[in-house]
Amino acid sequence: MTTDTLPARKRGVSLSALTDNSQIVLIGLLAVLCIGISLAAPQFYSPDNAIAILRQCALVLIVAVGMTMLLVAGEVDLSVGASLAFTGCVAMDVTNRTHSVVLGALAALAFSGAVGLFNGLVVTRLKINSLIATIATMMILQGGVYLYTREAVQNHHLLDAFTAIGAGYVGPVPIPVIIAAVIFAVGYVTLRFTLFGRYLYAVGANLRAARLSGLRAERLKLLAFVITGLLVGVAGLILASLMNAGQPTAGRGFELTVIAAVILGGTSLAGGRGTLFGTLLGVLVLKIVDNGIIILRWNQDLQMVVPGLVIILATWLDIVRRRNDAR
Amino acid sequence: FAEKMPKKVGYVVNYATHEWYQNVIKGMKDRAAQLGFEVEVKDANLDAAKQIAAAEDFMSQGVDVLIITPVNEDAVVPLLRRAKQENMPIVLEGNPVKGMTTLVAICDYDTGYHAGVEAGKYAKEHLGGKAKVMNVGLPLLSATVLRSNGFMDGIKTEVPDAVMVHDLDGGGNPDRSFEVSAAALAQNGDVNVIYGINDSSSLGGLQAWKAAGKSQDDLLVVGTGGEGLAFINAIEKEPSYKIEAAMFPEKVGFTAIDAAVKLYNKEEVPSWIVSPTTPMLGDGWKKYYSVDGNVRTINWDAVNAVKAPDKCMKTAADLKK
Amino acid sequence: MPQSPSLSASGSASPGLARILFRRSEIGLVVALLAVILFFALASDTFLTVRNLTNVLGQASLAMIAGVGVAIVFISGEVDVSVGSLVAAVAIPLITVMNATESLALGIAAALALGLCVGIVNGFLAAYLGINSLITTLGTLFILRGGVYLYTGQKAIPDDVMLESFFQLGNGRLFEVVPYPALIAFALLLVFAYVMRHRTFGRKVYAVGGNPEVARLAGYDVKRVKFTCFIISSLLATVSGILLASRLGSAVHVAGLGFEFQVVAAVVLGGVSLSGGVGSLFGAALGVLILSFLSNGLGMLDLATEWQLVITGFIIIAAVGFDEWKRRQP
Amino acid sequence: MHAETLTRNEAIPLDVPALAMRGIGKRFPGVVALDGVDLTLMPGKVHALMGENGAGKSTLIKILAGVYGKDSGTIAIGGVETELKTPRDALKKGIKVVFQEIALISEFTVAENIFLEEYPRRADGSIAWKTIRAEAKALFDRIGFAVDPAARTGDLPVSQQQMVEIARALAHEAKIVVMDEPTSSLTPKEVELLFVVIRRLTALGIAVVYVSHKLDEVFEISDTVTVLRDGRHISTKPIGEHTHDSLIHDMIGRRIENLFPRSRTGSAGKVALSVEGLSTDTKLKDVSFEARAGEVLGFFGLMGAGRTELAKAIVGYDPIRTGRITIDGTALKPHDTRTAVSLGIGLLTEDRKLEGLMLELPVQQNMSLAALSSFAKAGFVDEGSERSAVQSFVDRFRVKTPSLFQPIKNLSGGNQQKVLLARWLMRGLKVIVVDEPTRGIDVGAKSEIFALIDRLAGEGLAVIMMTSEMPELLGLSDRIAVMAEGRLTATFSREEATQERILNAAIA
Ligand SMILES: Nc1ncnc2c1ncn2[C@@H]1O[C@H](COP(=O)(O)OP(=O)(O)OP(=O)(O)O)[C@@H](O)[C@H]1O
Ligand SMILES: Nc1ncnc2c1ncn2[C@@H]1O[C@H](COP(=O)(O)OP(=O)(O)OP(=O)(O)O)[C@@H](O)[C@H]1O
Ligand SMILES: [Mg+2]
Ligand SMILES: [Mg+2]
Repeated sequence: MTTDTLPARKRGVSLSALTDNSQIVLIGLLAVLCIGISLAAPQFYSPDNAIAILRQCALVLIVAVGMTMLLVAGEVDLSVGASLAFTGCVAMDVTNRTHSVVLGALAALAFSGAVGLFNGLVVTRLKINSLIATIATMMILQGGVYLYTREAVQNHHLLDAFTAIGAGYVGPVPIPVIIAAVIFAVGYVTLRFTLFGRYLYAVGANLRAARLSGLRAERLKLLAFVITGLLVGVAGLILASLMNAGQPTAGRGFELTVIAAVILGGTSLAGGRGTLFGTLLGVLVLKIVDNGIIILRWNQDLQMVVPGLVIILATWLDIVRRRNDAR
Repeated sequence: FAEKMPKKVGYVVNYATHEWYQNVIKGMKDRAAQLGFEVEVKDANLDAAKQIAAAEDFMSQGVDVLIITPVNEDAVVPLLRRAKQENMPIVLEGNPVKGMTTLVAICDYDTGYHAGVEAGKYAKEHLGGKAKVMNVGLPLLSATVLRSNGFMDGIKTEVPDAVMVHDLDGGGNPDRSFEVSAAALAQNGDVNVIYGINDSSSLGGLQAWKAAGKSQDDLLVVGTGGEGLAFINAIEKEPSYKIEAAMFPEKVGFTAIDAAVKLYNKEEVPSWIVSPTTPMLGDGWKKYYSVDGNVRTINWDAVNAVKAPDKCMKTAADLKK
Repeated sequence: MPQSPSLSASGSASPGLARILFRRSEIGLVVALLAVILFFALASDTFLTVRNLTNVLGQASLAMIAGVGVAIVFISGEVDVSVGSLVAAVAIPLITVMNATESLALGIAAALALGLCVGIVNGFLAAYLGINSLITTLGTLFILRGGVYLYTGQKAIPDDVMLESFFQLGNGRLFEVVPYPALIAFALLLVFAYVMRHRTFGRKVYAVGGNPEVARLAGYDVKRVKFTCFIISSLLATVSGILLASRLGSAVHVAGLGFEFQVVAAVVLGGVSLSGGVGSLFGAALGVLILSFLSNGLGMLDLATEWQLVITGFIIIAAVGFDEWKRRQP
Repeated sequence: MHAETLTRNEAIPLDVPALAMRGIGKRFPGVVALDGVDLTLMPGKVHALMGENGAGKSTLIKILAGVYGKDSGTIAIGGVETELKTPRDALKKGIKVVFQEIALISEFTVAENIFLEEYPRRADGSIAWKTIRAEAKALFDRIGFAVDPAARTGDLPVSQQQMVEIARALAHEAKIVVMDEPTSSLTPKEVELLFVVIRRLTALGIAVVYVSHKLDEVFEISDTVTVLRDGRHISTKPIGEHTHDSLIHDMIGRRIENLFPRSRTGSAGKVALSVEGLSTDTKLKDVSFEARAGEVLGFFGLMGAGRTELAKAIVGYDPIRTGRITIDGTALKPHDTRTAVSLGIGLLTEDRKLEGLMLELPVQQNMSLAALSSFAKAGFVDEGSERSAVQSFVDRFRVKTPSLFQPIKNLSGGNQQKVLLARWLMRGLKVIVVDEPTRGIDVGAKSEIFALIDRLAGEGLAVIMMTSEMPELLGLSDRIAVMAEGRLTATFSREEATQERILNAAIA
């Protein structure tokens, strides 16, 4: 009896030391998923599949970086899915007209940045709750994209550089993954180490206190919306390149995937709390679940059910962990 | 003998922002203009409840005939009942519904089937007689399931040991199709035929193939619908994109209007009017369409010459068994 | 100054219907609704007919019934977005049981049982386990929709017995004029508006949403109040689902896609705050009506869908923006 | 039934302790909040609970109210041992608490808040709104409290909200009434009202616990005093056995020589802040004054006189209609806190929770907020120097916190206030506006804050202090400005100022 309790207590200590890391639940979940899936389907670890997963993650992660900043600042953007589709059409259209990838990319960024600016202005100037404001923007963009083009904007320019953005490789690594990695790194440093990042947390945690301390709270939020917009532009460009067309029907449900990943990563909806590392883990978990279901040849309808369960489960485990930490 | 013309026909479309239905509407409006009346369109935007509401609104506005493309076939049964109570003639487009009087439809199964037969021939000739199919499908709708089933049955007539390696749900949209195809190809890339239930699906599958760095040399891509410019672009530029199952949406609209006029005049109308489809191989699309810049024009003579079967080989009713 | 949802300042008048209806914060909504109606009455000659107006009431009733429940959850300081999938899910037991037993009552009971279960799960996860309710209900939104697809194999389940009573429920009209769904919606609205104002439970919901800590200190079982709100919301969404199933004559796997957005937008438009404790059910109902008349009217104008989407988007921004602006005025 | 709540309950025996808490222990992560504390209440007596910020008073009260569970110890009510697991348990046992943080639903009317715990109902079970209004009115009349029961609670100034809270504790039958710093934002007149009410309660045999940092009040109202320090029980004595000094000594373990130190000798310097003809759309009317470097300018006014509004307007937080604000000769852009802060003016707000604290964030983030840019090089924050600066302020101000990473919501009110003051001092200002700087702060910390204000002024800062505490106003200010109904009615020099003249000007 007594010999049993001693190591048990020790284990308890080492476990609680581990749980100090706030992302422990997700890391654990990720490990369980990877091991579980690869046991059942060895192809999971094939380079092809790894690349496919990473490329999918890239698209979500790029936008999730901005969304994390927004949520930290206490706002949210539901229009990213609709904006993604629209931006892709703009990118392709402008590239077709100008035969310049640079101009196409700039047009995409300008467009999506403008959408971000619009959202930001509506939220900060008209003081509309961002959830409802960006639902409205989503409707406007969904309607707008069909006014702009009814059909997919085809690639008429045939510029290799354009195709490379989404489908190219540097060595064995797909270019979108590199872009996402760079954006993630920059975003991580920004949120964690810069004045701007620290201010975003302050604005999300207590808007009035931030304003009284001389922070331009509205400007900061606006900037977070614009950054999110610009990142949607990057993602839209990649998507257009991958699809080899600007697709007005793309991006349906994309906003929910992004937000789900960010929340799964431990970012609070109430503002003031969250990390990009968590977001990265959240994206990985969701996309690996998605991929695993196909690899395992399960019924694809589970691609809705399982993420739903995972999000609830992970959030609950996080609550349990924090409660234990507090003891 | 001169037919009476209705004053106004209302069309409740499933999803007006889709190019397929855009062309259906175009066919309707063109035909109605020829005959000298008006077609008004309300969009259900994939919402079954909104569809009922739109039809209700039309009935209270007093249109003479209703044309409906159901969001879901079972979901318009009560609507047909109410229309019958109010003596409102209804033409359905798409799929048969319990209690309907007249349907204008393509045969989804047959469309897939004939494309499958052509794909089988191509496989015998160019792919060493092997057919390993990745179906970028959409299980949500019975019509698209029929196309996939038809395609597999058709291809097997030529290549009896053809197999479906992947049966995917691409959601009918390009980015989702891309995503699931990429995962499926990573799991098992031993595929030489990609079939898409619409052009977005086949193109999504093809893009995933290209993104995986695979050569298109021993690949055949088959698309369905042929409603926009996307497939023309693909056939021109992608070496593997060889077959497109054309469904002539304009013709569907044209036929639906004719049926509406007949119903309005209380003429005898067959309960199932089939609108023709046909596989187009390689450059074959040029026979039916001409393209000038971004404008596509239908060649009515050629399309009207395509013979439609009297009856579909299989219908949604066969799926339920 | 925003008017409180509780006792208004006018001293002695009895808290009758008129006073409830004419609370100041709702006047703006009433005006907006009248403006929408007036505009379309002038713009379209088929808009202002009894038939069309009653049509819209019937169409709005689904969102209104679910909206009452969602508004109650919002007022309690939580969120429920699972209603979109729930309206599709409850049709399955409803239709299946009716097909098996030929009894409408048993079908409805089965649907309500499923709704109750979902409410219990949402409430348990959100209120008792403390999982953020947006996450919880987003999760159940996905799970239910996926479950419906899995169960039905992505096919609708048709109503084989075709009971007249079931058909009448969603499609019939009282005296050939007022659609039954509208009557049901109005009755439920009145009942819950009464509960929210004149029963302790309703006041507890406002208190819990207004300040959960204070509510706890006042001896309320905060978790149970929230739990109950989720159940109410799910049951009301179930009623919407039953009426929808009657209008669709089947259990349709794609029914209610995006319904949650529609309801949330309407409820927020109606002045129910996402942060809890603020808003009224009449406001929420007015929000639903405004959006319904807007959608109907734009349809009458023969506008393309894309324009309808764009215009609705701008109108939501304008309306909520105006409301916020008004609220900020001293 | 509710009308009779203020009559003596014969069932309460006067010789059995109304409450006996024994050996109560409670820990929070990293903090032992209570360590074996005893508290015995006798019916009909007022028992004061004293101690520094963070001593554990509120924690003890929250255990009594069923808000927190205790880790150890026993609680007996009327001689019967009980467990108080939830607030509901405590309410049922007749324990009514006026919490330190205002606990009202701001969207509800005053009357509804009064009856939040139990609504009077009609026979059919629906809420008797008429009864609620009538009884609230009757209750207010009885305790001499003039507020409209139909007003929205959130619209009331803090002081009135506090009165509503107090009234609420009386609306239902109680055996024990606990008041945690009830007077922290009351005016002297309201405090008098409150004392009348307390005396009436004790006459009915109700036991009262009274927590306050204001020694004078404690000496006036209480029968017995229990002192806590660092979560431990220090002493329980009849009030008659205490002097000011002995009580302070029990509380902080040392003596305070001079509560209002005055090290400044030289006269005030040049004008640091000048306000000319300031009016707002809401309350302020044509306010003009100057504040000089090195002086403390006190502002006095009755509740609602407009001091808080003035403070918020001059730091650019609220919009103004007309007027000119200059700092060191540079005109301030109105309604722009950023230029205000960069010109060197900052505000320590009255409402810590709503406008000061970032509750979920750690002490460090909270303290460095305003000064953060000074730790930044090329946009990057140098966390090393940030941490050492924060640590030095924590040491200097004796902020009681287990670490710099502790979420600030877990600190006691006084310690939170010190962190917020440090937020501005770290930034370095020319003018600091402090609105009720000592609200809810213990004598020890108060004397530290006074010394600090004195030192800051000595270092050439202009300090503008809005306060309702006459002693600290008179003790600290070099000049005193008095406001009434949004106007500046008088300005006195230190020599001219007397309590009477100030009050007269405030009523004018
Ligand atoms: N919820 C909590 N979590 C962690 N620590 C807490 C919590 N509540 C209180 N504490 C800590 O417990 C100690 C006692 O706090 P308490 O609020 O009881 O002090 P107090 O005597 O009421 O002080 P004050 O006079 O400032 O109100 C403090 O050190 C405080 O930081
Ligand atoms: N009628 C009112 N409606 C809403 N808020 C009010 C009202 N009157 C006062 N307040 C708020 O109450 C607080 C105090 O008001 P004000 O600035 O007028 O008085 P003060 O002189 O600072 O008095 P004190 O701070 O002692 O209450 C401020 O935050 C103010 O905004
Ligand atoms: Mg305290
Ligand atoms: Mg004040």
